[in-house]
Amino acid sequence: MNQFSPKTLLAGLAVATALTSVSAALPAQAAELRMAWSQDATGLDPHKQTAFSSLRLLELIYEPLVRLDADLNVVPAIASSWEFAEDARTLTFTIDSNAKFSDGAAVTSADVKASFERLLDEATSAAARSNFLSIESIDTPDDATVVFNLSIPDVPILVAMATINAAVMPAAEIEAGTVGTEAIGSGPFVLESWEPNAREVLSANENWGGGELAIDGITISVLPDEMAILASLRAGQTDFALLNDPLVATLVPMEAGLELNRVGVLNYNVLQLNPSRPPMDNLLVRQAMSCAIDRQEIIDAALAGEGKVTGPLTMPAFAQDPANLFCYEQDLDRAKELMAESGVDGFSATVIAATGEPPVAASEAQVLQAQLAEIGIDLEIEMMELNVYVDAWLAGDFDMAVAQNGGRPDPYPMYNRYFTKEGNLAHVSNFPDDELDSLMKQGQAETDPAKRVEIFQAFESRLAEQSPWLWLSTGYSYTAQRESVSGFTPSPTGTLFGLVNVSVE
Amino acid sequence: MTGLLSVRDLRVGFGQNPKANEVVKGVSFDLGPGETLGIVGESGSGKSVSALSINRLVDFGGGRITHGSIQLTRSDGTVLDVAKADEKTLLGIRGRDVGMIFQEPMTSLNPVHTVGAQIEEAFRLSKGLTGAQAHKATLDVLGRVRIPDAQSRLGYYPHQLSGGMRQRIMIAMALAASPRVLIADEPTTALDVTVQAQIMALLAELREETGMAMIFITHDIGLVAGIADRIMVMQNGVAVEQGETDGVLDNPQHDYTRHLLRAVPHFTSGKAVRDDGRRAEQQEPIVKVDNLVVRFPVGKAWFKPKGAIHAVDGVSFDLVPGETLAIVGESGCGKSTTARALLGLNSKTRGEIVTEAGRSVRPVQMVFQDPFASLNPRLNVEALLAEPAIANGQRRDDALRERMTFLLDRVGLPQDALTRYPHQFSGGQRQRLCIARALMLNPDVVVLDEAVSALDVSVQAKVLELLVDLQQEFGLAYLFISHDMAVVERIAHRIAVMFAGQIVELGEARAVLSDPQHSYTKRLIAAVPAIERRKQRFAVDMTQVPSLVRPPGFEPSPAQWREAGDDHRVRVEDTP
Amino acid sequence: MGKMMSSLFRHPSGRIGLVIIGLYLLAAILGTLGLTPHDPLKLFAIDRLKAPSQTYWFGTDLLGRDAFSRLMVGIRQSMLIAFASVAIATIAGTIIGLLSAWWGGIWDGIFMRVMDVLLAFPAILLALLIIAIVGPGTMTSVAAIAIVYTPIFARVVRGPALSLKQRDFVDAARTFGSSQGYVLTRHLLLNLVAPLVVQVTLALAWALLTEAGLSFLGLGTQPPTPSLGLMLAESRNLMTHAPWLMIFPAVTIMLGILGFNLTGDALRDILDPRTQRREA
Amino acid sequence: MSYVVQRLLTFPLILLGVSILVFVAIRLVPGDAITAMLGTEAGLLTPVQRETLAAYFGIDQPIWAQYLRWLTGLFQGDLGISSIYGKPVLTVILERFPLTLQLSLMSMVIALSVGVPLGVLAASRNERPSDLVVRVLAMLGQSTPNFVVGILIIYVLSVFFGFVPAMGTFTPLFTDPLASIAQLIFPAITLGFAFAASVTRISRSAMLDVLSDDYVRTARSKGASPMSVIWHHALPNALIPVVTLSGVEFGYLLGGAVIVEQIFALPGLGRLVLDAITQRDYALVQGTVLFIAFNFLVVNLLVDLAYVALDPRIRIGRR
Repeated sequence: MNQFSPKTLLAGLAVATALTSVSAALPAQAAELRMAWSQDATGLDPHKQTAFSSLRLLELIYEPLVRLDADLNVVPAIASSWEFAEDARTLTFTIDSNAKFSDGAAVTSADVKASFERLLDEATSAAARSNFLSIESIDTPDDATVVFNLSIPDVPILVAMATINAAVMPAAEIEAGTVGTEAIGSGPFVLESWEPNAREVLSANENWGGGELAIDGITISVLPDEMAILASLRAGQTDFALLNDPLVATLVPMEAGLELNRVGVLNYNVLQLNPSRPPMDNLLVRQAMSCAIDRQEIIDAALAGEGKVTGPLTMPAFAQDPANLFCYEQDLDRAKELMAESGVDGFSATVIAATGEPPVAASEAQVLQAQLAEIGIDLEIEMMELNVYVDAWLAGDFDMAVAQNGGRPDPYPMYNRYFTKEGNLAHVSNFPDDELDSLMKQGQAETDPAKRVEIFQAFESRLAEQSPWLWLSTGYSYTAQRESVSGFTPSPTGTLFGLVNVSVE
Repeated sequence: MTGLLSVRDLRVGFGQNPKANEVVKGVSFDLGPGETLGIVGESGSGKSVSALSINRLVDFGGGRITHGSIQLTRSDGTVLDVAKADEKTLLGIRGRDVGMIFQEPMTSLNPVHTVGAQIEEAFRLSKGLTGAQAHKATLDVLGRVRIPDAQSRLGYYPHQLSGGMRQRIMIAMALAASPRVLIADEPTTALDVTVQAQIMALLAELREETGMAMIFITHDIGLVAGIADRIMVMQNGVAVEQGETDGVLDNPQHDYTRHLLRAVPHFTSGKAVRDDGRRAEQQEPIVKVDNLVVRFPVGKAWFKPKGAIHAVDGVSFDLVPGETLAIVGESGCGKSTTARALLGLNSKTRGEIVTEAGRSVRPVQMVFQDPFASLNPRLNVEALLAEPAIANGQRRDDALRERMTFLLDRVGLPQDALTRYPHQFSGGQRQRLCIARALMLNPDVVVLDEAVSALDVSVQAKVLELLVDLQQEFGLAYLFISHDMAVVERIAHRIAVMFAGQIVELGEARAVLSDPQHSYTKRLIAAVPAIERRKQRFAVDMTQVPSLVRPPGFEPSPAQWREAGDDHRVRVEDTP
Repeated sequence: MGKMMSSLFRHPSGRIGLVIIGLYLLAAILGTLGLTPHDPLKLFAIDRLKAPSQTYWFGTDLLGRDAFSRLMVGIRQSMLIAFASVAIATIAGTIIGLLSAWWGGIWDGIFMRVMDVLLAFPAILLALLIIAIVGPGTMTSVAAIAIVYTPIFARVVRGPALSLKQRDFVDAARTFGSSQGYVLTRHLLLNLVAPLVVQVTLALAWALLTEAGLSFLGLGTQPPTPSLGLMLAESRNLMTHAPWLMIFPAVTIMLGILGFNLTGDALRDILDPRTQRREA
Repeated sequence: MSYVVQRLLTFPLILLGVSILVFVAIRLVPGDAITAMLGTEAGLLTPVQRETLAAYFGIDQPIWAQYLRWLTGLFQGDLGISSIYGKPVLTVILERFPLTLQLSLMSMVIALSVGVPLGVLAASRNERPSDLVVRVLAMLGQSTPNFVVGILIIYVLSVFFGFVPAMGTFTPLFTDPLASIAQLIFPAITLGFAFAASVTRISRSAMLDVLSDDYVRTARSKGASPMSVIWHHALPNALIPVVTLSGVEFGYLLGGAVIVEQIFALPGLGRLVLDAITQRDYALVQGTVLFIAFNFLVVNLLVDLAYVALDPRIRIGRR
């Protein structure tokens, strides 16, 4: 779900410095970090889990071949270096000699091959499988090198590998089938114990290839009510916490002794329309709606100002300034003109949203309802329990849907599922469009980064102009910590990998 | 002799403004040591409130002594004005100087403590006895009140004992503190006649033994004649007459006392029997009951029942139009069950009930004992009276309304009663309402199950007169169920005496009352309090009411009858 | 009915209870008719999270809507849910309780076992499941609360009905041959009014509490129509930002429940047969 | 004791009813375990992938087959495997139950130790100021939603006292009694607040009834002191309705106080079922609901037995 593309793809290739262990000066006595979050992981199998909360935990236990740094550049993880062939149809990785699993065994090419074979095997029902369909075969010339032979030129695959869903696990574990229960990974921490929906205890993994940690373990408590997390931070019972609700996050800076880390994320808030259902099949109506809404006011009201207006592309490398996208400034007169032109003088529809997921969904729906009423659109809000919402969303069974979808560093894996003819979720967007489909295909094959940016910016402009969806804003990921905690670097992907450099007085 | 207790101009009021609504309006009387004062009056006369003022229990009932003094001479000779005493000193006199027993044996003992514990508490409070001493004292006081095998009874709980037994426990508890004066507030009203006789005998005997004074409160002037040295008659909070027992009974001065002595039914062993209806031989009976048996299973329903209560075991009688048959007996003898079986309210196990097709579709109607319970509080009189008619298909039309007003007038109720609700009537008026309702369908037979027992004595008299008039006017047959011999004497043409589910004596009223044959009938009549039998020595005997639970398959021996007169039959008794 | 109202007004706690419920009903009616200081659904974009002031008596919420107007509509919504669910529970519970007491035997067994099943089922979970199946919203809240409360009503009715069945005036009705329907309605039902009325007021208080609880879990009334519970839940994370957003709905809920409880207590004293008998 | 046997016979019947109700209800809820686990990514699954997952969750067979399999397992005490925990459902429940049990017991202790004395005080000082104060307090107690009380407690504690009860996990009583009690004392007060209010009102009205009974008048006529009238004569009789109420309320609490567990972040039964429903862990939902229902029936039976123990009229028949 969270694959990322490098800022400059080929430039990264040249950088192959093996990261030797980074040993910052060790504090005298390594303490234990007490952490809290409101939603707990729902499973331990990195290939199968997709929920944000699960990924946050697994990113500390497992490691993929490569990783993304805070600026979304592909950096080494298990693989110390990698190389794309000229025709981008073979990709070779060299494994870092220090990379070891938590049980001490070294990570070998056999483990990488076994892991990817498990990923591609339909029986595993790995959600990320659709991103690696281009892998034809995997060769392991020696323990330290792995060669991927691709059926078609697939540049974004490297970024796709930089996610925990493509984690490498010991071949032995795969045979034994204990991947879901025994969490043996090569990540910075080892899972000592897990009481679902109550607590996780992690200890530092001495065998970690990335070097010595400043803390000797983390205990994560699950506090479902975020105000309780705030109270716990304030009372010093918790050192570090992950927060979802922007309203609670804005309270942190006001507390003495607490700091808020805030970083823009790639996930985007969107109002998905359903172009297969009249009158939304009429382009003019969709455009009128895009002009009618005031995106900044939605941010100010529903997100308490915690967000910024965005077009379809949320990653800095590709995104255009929203101002020059179609109708990103609220223009009621133009909206009314378009509505008049479309021959539809207002209609009523229902918009679905999931209760509490994201926390601001209900407020967004109500603000949109008020704004769209200005041009005669009578919206009825239907709040749903999360899974009931997902069921309806997957079936495309809605007029409109307030959603928060995951973003990617590379536009291809982000939108190929929705806006390509054979995309898995084409029936969710209900917007088959040849031009968008061909732009997507070109982007996948094009190796020159400058050209890829051009292609995807054209893709973005068309999406804004066609408005199958109304892209609204991107939010932030929040973590709060006490003064005694230092060294954490937040990342746009929302990963907590930054905890490896954290130290506690 | 120095007075033990002298009450001067006592006034007691209730509510926020006690002075405004006084219940006792200036009562004065004296009580010497060892003397017994009988206070007689109907409900609302203030007799109980006066008694409850002597140990100031009236304060807990929301009453306040507004005026007057109660001089009590305590055992150590000091004189205390109870009316002015504070709660702490009152604690001292309650129990030690002034003991008390109450009317309702069912609720006057604490259900969650054993009988023994409650008596020991009395000893602990008054005499400071504890542990073994209190236990021994309790045992011997139980013996004094004639409770058989006292040792095992100690561990019993109140609900395991009969009414009479519980009243003995109450007396034992009062005796524990050997009070100088015992106040008995209608102690036997809730008991059967024979049990009442035993309690009265016990009280007389204990009074001799301890020499304690006693204030005996009752509504039954006959009862007080047997025990009181002096009598005080109260009406509406005022003592209308007071004096030596013989003086008050033989030449009553106040007309209310005369009313109590004459108008109110008193048992005269058959002299006051009705003489208006001779049973003509050839008249066909309107109701015939032949060998009626009613049994209730005991034990688990789906397992084999462990036995059955033989409530009614082979009862036969018949009823001729215009005639009143009274069934008399003590509680548990099966008289009510028989009546209810006649109406189909209890399903009969065996035997036939044959009712001739009379004037109306429902020839047999019933009047219940408790006027409060037999009228639906939520319906007004018109709806109540209309119910029988509607149940049988008549419409609420003018004809029906006309019949209602006619009957209301006939039973002596005001015309505007139709729109009012039951709680706006007195007990007597409500019973008249029930009678009117029973007559709505113009029945041939009316079953009266203890119809007047719940009423005040003077009201009882008026209702009985009404019943007799209605019987003559409409040619009704009455089946009159009662435990009160005085009432039965006034209304019955023929009497059936029931004991343990069987009729033991049946016949013309005068014969049965003046010349009882069966041993139980004799005992029953002997136990009835009567004005002539003053200061009579009651023999204290302890026969218990036999239990009606029989093992499965048990059948009573067939009845043999002995003719003791042309219309007077007696059941032959197995044991002499 | 009039008689009950006048004696209710004389009763000390009854008077306060009636005044509160009166205010509640007034607010609900005005709310329904839209006679509120501001349009409860209109977003005053510039006036977000304003403290109580002249223009906005109870301040404004996160989206800039007037809290006082929303409170009035909220009262209507909560009262609607409370009254509707309790009405259903009363009718269903009374019928089941009455028939089960009147028929007795196996019918009594079957009805009571079904009621036991509903009672044994954890109340809030039964509500969750119903809401999850049908989807949150006003009608589902009503159904959930009604289903959870029906067994309680059935038991409250069955007890007194059993004792009424033994009363003499029911026997008397049998001797007249009154029809089963007549006895059930005129004799049993009419005399069950007292315990029922008391239970209804307590049920209303409980329903308000439950609606608030469901909304807190996000399962009660759905935006944008506010209910008291929803306003409370929405203000949860703004507790320090804007305390007034929590205080006013919380106090209103407490006041409403207090009103119902006070009236319930007063009714119990007035309708209690024991007190009636003493008056006679 | 045949009464107890009779009641026990009804248990299986009721539990069967509950099992059918929960089994059908949870399956009627849209969105199955797959959507619960994968969320929107479930759309990317190929048919083959979806079938393997359905088999893993055991939701591929027809509904009655699933019920039969579950029921037969039930008789051997096997409630099935929870898909969230990967452990037998019974083990998961027994891990979470001590918290709910201890919390319910503590709330009841608080409720009774506060409610009964206040009720008795109010009854003995009927219509005087202290009676009015107690009645208003009890009324307020019953009108406050417990989550408002909870939120306020947490806010006040953390802001003014810089302390907050231990959250996240539960320290069992036997490992560290002090910490365990300290952790649950505030949630117990939150739950006990309304519970105490209703106990106060019930004890007050029960005491008032009993004080107007005849045997209290008899006790006074024996010269019993006001204290012994209240505590020795009146209270034992007034306790019967109090026991019934607190027993039923305790039965409800055993079902887990979802909201209070949510606010105080306590892993009790309430949250266990809520999470199980959210993640569509059918076996866990069914197992927990049955467990809670069973507890409810046992507690009700205990209440009836307490009733019999307290009231000799029921304990010992006529003779």
